[in-house]
Amino acid sequence: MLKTEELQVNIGPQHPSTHGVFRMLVTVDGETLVDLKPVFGYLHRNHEQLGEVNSYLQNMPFTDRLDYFNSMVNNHAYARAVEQLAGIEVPERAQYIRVIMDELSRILNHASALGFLLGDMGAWQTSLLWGLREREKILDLFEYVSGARMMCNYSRFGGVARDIDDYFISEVKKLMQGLPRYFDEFERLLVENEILLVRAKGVGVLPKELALSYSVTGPLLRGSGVPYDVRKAEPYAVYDRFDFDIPVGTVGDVYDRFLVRVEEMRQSYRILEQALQQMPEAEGGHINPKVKQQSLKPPVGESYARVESPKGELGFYLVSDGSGSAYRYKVRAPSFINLSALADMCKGYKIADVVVILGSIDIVMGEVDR
Amino acid sequence: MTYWPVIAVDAWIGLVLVSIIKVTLILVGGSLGMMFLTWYERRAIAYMQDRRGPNRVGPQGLLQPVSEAIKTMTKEDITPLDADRVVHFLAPVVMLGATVLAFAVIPWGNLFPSSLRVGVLFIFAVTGLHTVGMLMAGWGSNNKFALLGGMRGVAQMVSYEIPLLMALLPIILLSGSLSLTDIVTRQGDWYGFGWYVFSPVGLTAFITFFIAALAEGERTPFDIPEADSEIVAGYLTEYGGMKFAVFYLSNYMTNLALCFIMASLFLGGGNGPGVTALGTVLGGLLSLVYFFIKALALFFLMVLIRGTVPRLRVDQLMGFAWKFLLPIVLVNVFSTAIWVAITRWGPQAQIFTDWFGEPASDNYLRYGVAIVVTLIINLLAVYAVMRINRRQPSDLTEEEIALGLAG
Amino acid sequence: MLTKGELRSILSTEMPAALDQRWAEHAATAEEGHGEENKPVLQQDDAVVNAEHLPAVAHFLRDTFGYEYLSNITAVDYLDFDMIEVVYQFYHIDEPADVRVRVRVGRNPEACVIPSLTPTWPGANLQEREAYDMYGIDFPGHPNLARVYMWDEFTGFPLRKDFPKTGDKYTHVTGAE
Amino acid sequence: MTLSTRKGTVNIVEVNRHDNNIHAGQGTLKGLDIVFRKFRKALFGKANTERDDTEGQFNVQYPEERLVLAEAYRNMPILLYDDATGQELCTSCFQCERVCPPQVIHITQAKHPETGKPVPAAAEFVLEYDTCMSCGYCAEVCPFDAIKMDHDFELSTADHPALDVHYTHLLRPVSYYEAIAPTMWAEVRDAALKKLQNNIKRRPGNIGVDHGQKIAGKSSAAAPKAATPAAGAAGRKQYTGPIAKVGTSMSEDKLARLMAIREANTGKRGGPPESGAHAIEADVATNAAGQVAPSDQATSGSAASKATGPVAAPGKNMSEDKLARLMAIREANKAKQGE
Repeated sequence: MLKTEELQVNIGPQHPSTHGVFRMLVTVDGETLVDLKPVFGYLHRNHEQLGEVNSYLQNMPFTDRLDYFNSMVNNHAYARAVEQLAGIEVPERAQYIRVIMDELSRILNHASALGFLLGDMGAWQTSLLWGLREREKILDLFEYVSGARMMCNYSRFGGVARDIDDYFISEVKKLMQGLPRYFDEFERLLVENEILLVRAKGVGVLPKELALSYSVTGPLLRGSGVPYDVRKAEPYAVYDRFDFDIPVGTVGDVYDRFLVRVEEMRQSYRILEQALQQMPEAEGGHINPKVKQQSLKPPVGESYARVESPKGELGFYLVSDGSGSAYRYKVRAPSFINLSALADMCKGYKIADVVVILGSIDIVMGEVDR
Repeated sequence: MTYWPVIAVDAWIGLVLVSIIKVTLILVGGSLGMMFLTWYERRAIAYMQDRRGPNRVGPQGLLQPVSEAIKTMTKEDITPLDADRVVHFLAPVVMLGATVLAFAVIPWGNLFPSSLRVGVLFIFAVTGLHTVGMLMAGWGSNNKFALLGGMRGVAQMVSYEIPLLMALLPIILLSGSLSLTDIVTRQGDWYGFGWYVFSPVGLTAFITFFIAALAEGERTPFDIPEADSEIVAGYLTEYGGMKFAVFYLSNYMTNLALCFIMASLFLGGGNGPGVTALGTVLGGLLSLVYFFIKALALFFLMVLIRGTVPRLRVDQLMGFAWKFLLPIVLVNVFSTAIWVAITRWGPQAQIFTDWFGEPASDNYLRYGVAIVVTLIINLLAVYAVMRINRRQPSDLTEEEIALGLAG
Repeated sequence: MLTKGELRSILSTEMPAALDQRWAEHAATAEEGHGEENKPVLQQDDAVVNAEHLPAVAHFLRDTFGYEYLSNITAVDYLDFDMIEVVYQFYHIDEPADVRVRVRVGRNPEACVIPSLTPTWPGANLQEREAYDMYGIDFPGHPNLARVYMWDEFTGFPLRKDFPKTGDKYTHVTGAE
Repeated sequence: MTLSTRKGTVNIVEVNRHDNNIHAGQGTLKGLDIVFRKFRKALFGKANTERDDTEGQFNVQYPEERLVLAEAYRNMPILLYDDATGQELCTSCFQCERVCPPQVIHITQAKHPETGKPVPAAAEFVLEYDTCMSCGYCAEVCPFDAIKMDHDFELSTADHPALDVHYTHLLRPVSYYEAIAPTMWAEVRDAALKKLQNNIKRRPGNIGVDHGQKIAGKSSAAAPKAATPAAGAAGRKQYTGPIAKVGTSMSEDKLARLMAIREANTGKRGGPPESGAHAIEADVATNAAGQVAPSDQATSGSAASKATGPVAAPGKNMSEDKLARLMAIREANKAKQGE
């Protein structure tokens, strides 16, 4: 009898396509994957304990460092949790500003995530750089309004740090004239590329039922065909005022996730259009002036607030003991929980598919390791 | 046809001197060509990605490869602790040696370093040595990624040698010679436009050869042996400094050689309008210009493909070679035979002469008939192969897919 | 659709044995002591179940009411009550609000045991490992209960409230051992 | 397609998987075509500077070309002092020290030399630049507008201890901040200066002005008006920070060399110095003029979707246990529906 020997390979922690310091202990039989164990913790900094030591306001810039692609969304989610805990009203205008920032974040995240996914597939960074170009423009806007490109630290309890001005709005409108061209170019470049089709179709299938039992969220869940989106399921901020669709896949493979992300960018664009249109009528300023930001002491209790981050459901679970800092601060990080489905999605495929499947989950190690 | 100039002092001394000059020219020209190619590729791909590319060292960044050469040469030479030191050291030497040997017969325009009568055979015989170097590097590094990369490389090279060589057969049939010199000269008809690519069989051969050459030169979408997103750098993982530079040099020189070969075999080498009319010296220079334009355009196509498409998976790569390229190439050999029969056979097939007239280079009827017949055969072949290979997901039931019966 | 606290009343008729009644009076005292600084209270609205009944309750919740999406597992260390609480948040795909199931176990290693939900909800895998890593909760039935963030040789559970916040016993900076 | 849930209807777009198209290489050719078009545009030097542009070279040649930094841009905190009198704005109220998330601000309050009572001025102010996370809270909470966020981001140094920056090196004149953030300073200017006047009254002797030779040295060297951005390419301005602000740890001869180079450059650049405020205002005006409502054609086009292919076919390579679990769940679901 011919016998093949299994080979154990460590993909990571220093590896070009593990999206950070992430390690996959992979057992392969030839090129076929037999077993996969994700190993992480290399970036662990005990973020949750920092949250118990910091005051509520002091913790805001630390949330930037979770999913450093979408610090605006992280800020939003954390601010929501604290507002819920302390019963703070948020003015309408601030809600609109937050929605605009969230949707811009979603576009920039998907643009770069798709680029990275195709980079993992071996397309030589062309799509990535096109995505990064759009991301740069959005980051410039973030810098204009918040002062920093990636670590925005923009939300405050009851609003946002600074109001947006006409220049910002006109620049967003200008950006939005270019975005459809980018979407079209991107689709023309690769969506029907034969090599992409054979690499992505039928790879890393995660059926609907399994996806639900794995608690995965975001494009991963929607790619599997579950129309679940926190923006629709629990319309926070002012998301109930916008008309947008949830893109879903049918099979749940890498190609579906890819297409869902492309379509989500277009839906974000729709939300942006409507938000910009409705915003001038919004009441209130950019922040609730009554909130004592620095010495906030929410009443004893607990709260859980979640938003639809580009990676999935991002939630903050806070327990207050009435003091100036949280008693318990827990982050429900979408990348972290989405990773639990990785091993199952990869088994039986080739080594080359593993990096593609990992890329299609779209993880950020800052959030996974916390 | 022009040979390199010979100083007729004494036959023997002349031979030695000429050989030394040729070897120097090949080595210098090959290395400079490789340096230029790296710059060219990086600038081109940068423009595709809305960037500028290297533009700091020297005019337009042309000296960037020089600075990088200096950097790699001054780096520490590292051999992994448990590596097979001899094999690890020899692998880049074998790789580069194979490439440089191939340059011995590759024409530069209408100028040939040496006119070997079995030039085509020689080139592919020596470049086949690449496989050995790759396996040596993969095995000698004592690294799992390197081993995977080496194995992938060997499998890929061996599979793609077959369509590569079979794609050449039509050219050899058309020209009736294995000598590159002859093949290039034969394409000088039709005012310098008698290139083999302008016939259905030549075009099919060119396309298949180009695809197989991408695989031979480890270009995207077939850069699987050194797929950086999967197995770090494949068989190059444990190489650094000068040894890595030698691998790199060999890789780009192989690509250069492949572009030169394609330009010579299919695109008429240095042939073009005006080459024969301008005489030996001026015509030779013009042929060099034509030749480089063709070769660099081919390389640009390679870069364009690299900038666009993702990489195939290793099993898909094999499937593509065996299920798609090979049948088409085989059919193409058959239709080449028909082409040659229709255009050349006079007395051997009296019936052709009765129908189409005597075979001659200005008998357009014969060429027209040959074009139509071979085009139909080739298109039918492509259609049939695609039809057979096309996956029909709707034909399979869910259970079949789940049980892995879809194959 | 279950409103807040509804599960608790349903459980009290359907599975009375599953409800954990030990903490009711603690919650009351905490309510009175609300004026006290830095004193958390225990939530009483949601269903507090015994550890050994958790899988049964979770399956009941999923199969009867369709709450099939286990979103979040949070462990909270209540040092004052000598207890660790684990909050399981279940969502229905069509509902905005979650249903929280709480399990309260003692802090000592023998009592700190909760049956794993990973066999049914593989998504709980990493979150349970995290709770084990940070709080030292044992989850029997978990396929691979190993540390997830801290290295394997690490001792102690860093998010417990009595874990020393200063000094590093691995470098013996303060000598606090 | 809409899906009704208990909460109402949800619009769903099923993505188009292109299952029914024949793929014979035309998808790849389409990609090659668009990449080649990009190549052509960028090769002939089209620059991509506008926000609605998706073609042309978009990278900035950094040391020569610089993007205009937003006024709100925040890098590292600095402290302000009044140009004319040299009085520092900081009163050591410890607000910033308290709010600082990484706790990198350390203030020592000045004491009255005779009575020993605290005086509204700082005796020493240390900021650990290496640990600062640039969150901007210190500037946000400061009631006296004494601490502001700098725009100078070229701080790299090999001298790590020098990143504990002391008061002398943190101080910048008000005119410097006014040059980098004109509108933001204009908003708070009057209140800040008024508060400063009140505090000066309570500062005896030299307290509040005695940190280094800044009045003579720095304010003249800084001369923000002289070093204001000169107009560069469209949308990009050259920005040169005040000379004395270059790296607190820079060696003297290096500093001298740098200053010589900068002087030479300023001479070369020539042209009338344009104030940063005007440049930004001009930008705003041009951009506002160009605003047009965004088109929605792309979204409507993609929203149309076709019913596609077979339902949820699991992958052929699925592992056995995964398959078993899947089948179990499906059976359970079927049973449930049957009931």
